[in-house]
Amino acid sequence: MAKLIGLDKLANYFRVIKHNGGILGSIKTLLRTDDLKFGTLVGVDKLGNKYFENNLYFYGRNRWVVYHEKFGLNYDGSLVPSEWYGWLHYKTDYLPHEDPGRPKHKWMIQDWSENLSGSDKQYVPYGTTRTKVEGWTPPK
Amino acid sequence: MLRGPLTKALPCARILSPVKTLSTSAINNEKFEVFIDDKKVMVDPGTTVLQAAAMVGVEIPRFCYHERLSVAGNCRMCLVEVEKSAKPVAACAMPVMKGWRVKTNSEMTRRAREGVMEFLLVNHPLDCPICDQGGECDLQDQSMAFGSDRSRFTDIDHSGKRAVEDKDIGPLVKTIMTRCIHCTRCIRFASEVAGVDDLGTTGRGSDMQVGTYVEKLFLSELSGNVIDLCPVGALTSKPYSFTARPWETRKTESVDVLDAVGSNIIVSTRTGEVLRILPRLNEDINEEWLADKGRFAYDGLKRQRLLTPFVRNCQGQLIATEWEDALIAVAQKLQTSEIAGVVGSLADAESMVALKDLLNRLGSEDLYTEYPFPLEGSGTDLRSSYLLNNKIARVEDADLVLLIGTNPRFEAPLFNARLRKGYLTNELDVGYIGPKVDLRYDYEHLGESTDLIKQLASGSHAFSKKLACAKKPLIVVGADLLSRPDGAAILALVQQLAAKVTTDANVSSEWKVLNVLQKAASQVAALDLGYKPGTASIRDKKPKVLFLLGSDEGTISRGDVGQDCFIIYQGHHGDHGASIADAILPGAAYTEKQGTYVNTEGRAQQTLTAVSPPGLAREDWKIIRALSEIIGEKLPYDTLLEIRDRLGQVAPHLIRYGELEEANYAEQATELAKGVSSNLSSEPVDVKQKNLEDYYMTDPVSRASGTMAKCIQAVHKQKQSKYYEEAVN
Amino acid sequence: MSSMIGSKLCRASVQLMRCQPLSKSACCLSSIKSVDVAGPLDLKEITGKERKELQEYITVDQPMDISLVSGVPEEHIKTRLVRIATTPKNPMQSGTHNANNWFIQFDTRERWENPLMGWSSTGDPLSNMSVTFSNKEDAIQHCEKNGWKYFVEEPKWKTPKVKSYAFNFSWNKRTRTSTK
Amino acid sequence: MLSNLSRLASNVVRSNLRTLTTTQKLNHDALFVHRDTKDDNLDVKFEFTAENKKRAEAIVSIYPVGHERAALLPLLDLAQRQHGWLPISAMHHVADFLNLPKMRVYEVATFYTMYIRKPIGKYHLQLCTTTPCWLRNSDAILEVIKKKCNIEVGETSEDGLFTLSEVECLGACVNAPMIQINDDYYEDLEAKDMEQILDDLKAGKKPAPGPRNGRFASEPINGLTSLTTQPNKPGYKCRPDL
Amino acid sequence: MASQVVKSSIVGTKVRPLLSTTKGDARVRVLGLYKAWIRQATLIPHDYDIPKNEEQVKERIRSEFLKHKHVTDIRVIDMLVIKGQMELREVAALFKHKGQIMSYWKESIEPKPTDFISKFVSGSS
Repeated sequence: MAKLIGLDKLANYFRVIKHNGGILGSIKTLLRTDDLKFGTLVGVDKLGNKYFENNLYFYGRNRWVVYHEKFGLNYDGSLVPSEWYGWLHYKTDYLPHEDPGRPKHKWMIQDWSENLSGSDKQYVPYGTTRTKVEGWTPPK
Repeated sequence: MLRGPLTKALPCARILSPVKTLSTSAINNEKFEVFIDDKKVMVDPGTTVLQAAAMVGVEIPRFCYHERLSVAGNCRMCLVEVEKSAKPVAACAMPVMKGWRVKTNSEMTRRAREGVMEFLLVNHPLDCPICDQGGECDLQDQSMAFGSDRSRFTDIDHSGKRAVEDKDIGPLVKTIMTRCIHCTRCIRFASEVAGVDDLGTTGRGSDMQVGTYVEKLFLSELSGNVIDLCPVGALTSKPYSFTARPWETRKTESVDVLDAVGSNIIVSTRTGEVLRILPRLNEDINEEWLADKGRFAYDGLKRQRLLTPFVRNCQGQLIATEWEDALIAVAQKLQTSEIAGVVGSLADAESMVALKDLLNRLGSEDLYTEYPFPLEGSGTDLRSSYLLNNKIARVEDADLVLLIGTNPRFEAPLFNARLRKGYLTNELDVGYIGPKVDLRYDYEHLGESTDLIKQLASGSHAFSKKLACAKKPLIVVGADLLSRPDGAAILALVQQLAAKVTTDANVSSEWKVLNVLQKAASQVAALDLGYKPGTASIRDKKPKVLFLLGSDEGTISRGDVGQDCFIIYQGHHGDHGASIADAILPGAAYTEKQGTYVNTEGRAQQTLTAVSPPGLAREDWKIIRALSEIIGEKLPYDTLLEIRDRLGQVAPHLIRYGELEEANYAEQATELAKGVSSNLSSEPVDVKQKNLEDYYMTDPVSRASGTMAKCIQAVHKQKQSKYYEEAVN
Repeated sequence: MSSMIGSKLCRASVQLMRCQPLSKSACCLSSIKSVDVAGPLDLKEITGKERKELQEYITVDQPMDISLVSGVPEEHIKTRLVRIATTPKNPMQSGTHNANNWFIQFDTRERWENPLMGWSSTGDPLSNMSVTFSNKEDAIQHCEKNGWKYFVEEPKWKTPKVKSYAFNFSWNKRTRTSTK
Repeated sequence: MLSNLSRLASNVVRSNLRTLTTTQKLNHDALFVHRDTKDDNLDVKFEFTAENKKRAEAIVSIYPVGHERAALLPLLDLAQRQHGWLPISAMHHVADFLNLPKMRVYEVATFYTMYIRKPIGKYHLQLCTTTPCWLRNSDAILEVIKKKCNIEVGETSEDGLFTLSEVECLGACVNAPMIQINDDYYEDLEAKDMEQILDDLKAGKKPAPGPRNGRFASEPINGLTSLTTQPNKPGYKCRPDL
Repeated sequence: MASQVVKSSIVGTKVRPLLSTTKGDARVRVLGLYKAWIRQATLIPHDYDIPKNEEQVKERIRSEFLKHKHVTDIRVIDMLVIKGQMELREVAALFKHKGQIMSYWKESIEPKPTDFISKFVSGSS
């Protein structure tokens, strides 16, 4: 009945607001992520990012990450550590702690590293050409 | 004991009896007809089958035969059928006879070629994919054209293919002797053209090999030519090894400017880089040869280059800048008429005329060349006193040459090759005044004293008689000798001597006895344009601004002009000039611009742009043109054609490319020279380049070249060797 | 231009002439079919006399200049300098098959190098054009027709001197002191 | 037995293995580039003795003025005779003597096999093993030399007296088998003759050259087999009126 | 050096005509083509949705024609007419893209330096 007259939408609306910490919190989330959702917190990674799941949303939107507040607006996809990557991208349905396929040995695990694109440390493809003309440098 | 008449051995008799040896051709000089593939051709007596075929455009394959070397006739590739002859004849060695019918495409000819080809390939490795000659290999081409389509060579179990160990014959020529087909072109070149009898064949039969027998480098100023001569990949270029295939490169026809001969060259480039330099056929200048400096110094074009403008800042440090800043900085300093310009040895005529126009507009007439030349007498007003008047090509017709104060072997190697050619084929005798040097042919050493010229001019020397009885005598004076303080006196004496010889020997008016051998490629053009020779007057004038256009010989130093003089250097290499400059404008080297150069015989030629100037470097005349606009004295030419029109206004012969502008006022020059008052000094006649190691580095390009440095090392190494020997002379 | 090409062009252009501007119809593709055929030169309208005229010659009394219709950008007509010369013999080889053809070559424009791969680039569409001619006059005519400035370099060839195997063994000449 | 087995086994293996097709290494008896060795380097001084110098000058004077280089072959031979073989310094000396480029001398010296460019024994035993000599059992002679001097072909005996070379036909086939020792031909040899010659040479004697079976030259050994009668007088079988 | 403007030496030759045998003939063709273009000009801004109005298009067509007003060679005129006709047909049939039409105005093309100094500084010859 409630479904029929769309009350569940209204209920979800309030759940969303509640989930995001009230009206102010919702505005803040909307500012950061352009999206308002509610769901179950399934885990937090070592960087403090929170992972949510809500199968109410259709496949592809039902798992998401909310980056830690310390990143502010300066977040990007590389902030998801490798152990969470698989779950977030539907490679696996196991959460990292229950996933038997996670690499066990130390040498298999590469630590998270920051994406340096856009910074001065970013990867630049190097030229394979040799300098053909050697310039003269004035003597000091 | 003496079977032959003694007179035959005497040099004088040799000169007088050329009629006897040429008698066969002298008797009947009439042309007769022969038929090449049924095509009629009229030939002179003595023409070989191969040459006759070439006249009707039939090319007979050959390996050992080379137009400019003696006939060897040992490769047998040129076998052709002659009608009514039982066996095929070697076309390169056989003179045609009247009425012969030569068949260059008959069954017998084709079978002969195929057979020769098969034998050559029996001992030739199949390493074309790793061979530097690949793509321009005579053996490759001719085996495609004339060889069999399959091999019968199966003998890998018994004797196998011949293998010969490689030789180390120097830093320029790489040897892979297994590929050698024993055409002996290199041996003949070394012995006939270079005059270095170091190469030969040792052993015989299938063990024969070409080499030096003992451990010895093949060092000659012309050694690079054996690379061209080699029809296979046995002798290849070491600096060029494994860099490119000939079909990948872009070839630009240009002119060599590292000496004053102006050899014609082909610059091979790829991806904006000069990969190698080859000679280009020009019968009037370099035939098919090229001296090693012109051929191998190209790696100097890639080192020590000026890539950006530099301006000295207030800390006295040269700082790389952009063109706008550099031009403005230079233009600010150029607002004065106390400017002097000095052009170096590699400057092109365009930039020289632009510099002259600019400085003239600014009110200065102080334009100098680096190399001095006496200004007394006619000075540089009459071209005949600073040109090699008699043309390079006609040197081989001379029968007596007197060299004064020059070492043509290193100052102009290809001129020396001409002298040697005359010496070999035309019984040319050479007299020499100067320090004893090795010219690679026998000469009569008259001594080192300048007095000798006086004695010759007065006719009191023994050599005067020879000069008087010569039919085509030449006197060649080195430009270095004339740059001495008493150069005017020497020039006057030499002019007198030449006039005397001309009258004594009754030389025809076309034959110019007096010749001056220049060393720098820019000198003749600079003097033609009205530059004053020598930098001595700059030291007296102490200009406020000194504009060096590529002058790197160190004839002028910072101490000569004082600390407050602003020195502008425009050129392409960081050499002496750049090191004393306050502002540096990067120009283009000779492979990077279309420029006009006049060689020592007065022939204007142009270089073509092979690659773009590196970095921010610009063509030289454009820099001066841009500078003039910033100063506010805009020069009226924007394009190459416009500046060449200007060149044509100043000196019309400078834009008649390839043509020789003769200088015909030698008599007047001699008259004017009589007024020369200065005296001869007692200093002996000297030349600067005496030994091979002095040859390699003479200009900013070759000084920057690593290959040239290796050559000098090799010469030193050779001198350590037990098998090193001084000249045969 | 040969008559064949001429008549073909004539025919082609006649058809083109029929194409008239479209009327108000927005659907262009369909309207092509319904082009108004009335043009300045309809094939049907060519009388026998006109046809004959087209087969004959006209006299052009000004210099032939095809630079406007050749498709070469104006920049590459007015600023280029053409060198007319003969191909030099390759000094590395004795064959002369490729030598002695007349060719035209344009002045070298700036080339640069791709900093990543080292490929060389050029902004000059004419740098790779190689056209050979059987003689100098053809080359000059070609340049004049196209409006290019040019200069001619004459080859430096001479007939070879008489040489003989016997020189190697001559009795009293220096040619004997050779390797043979 | 065991060795037979192993031979059999190796044959089986060999016939079932595909041979690697490698180009065989060719070893020539002479090297056509110069390598400094203990005996052959520039420090070895060579100069014609006074006597040989006179000879050399006489040889040179045979040739026309201006064509002295034609004396190159005899002079190299003279140098070889003086030194026993031809070191590089001897070549240089000859080159200087004739005022020739050194390379031209190297070319000649390496071309002819009779110019020996490495040390050699006092007596150069050049045994002909070409077909006629071989048919007349030159192998036996070879064996004798090998055994007696304890050398193989191409080697020099320990006392430095003998160097053995196998040579091709020396043009004395009618007196086969034969050997050339330095300049002399010893012909019609049998094994014992060879032993005799070697013994004599070792003892410092010089055995008489020529045929060893009593022949003077190449005449039939048992007297003439043809031309046994007197030649006919002039006019034989001619018309009487001539 | 051929520093003067190149003048062809091929003058007064007898050639085959392309379309026109007389100058008047050629003139009629050019005017016909011009008219056809001008008629098409009313449609071009609408067809191709370009930020130009009819007047601008007409102005452009006019200047394209005037660019070649010095041409007197009948055959060249004929060829230009043929090319113009082909162009017109392509425009009318919407074979072209908006960008190709806009390239007539060359608004996005950076002009190459023309004076000596700027050519010198930019390094283009």
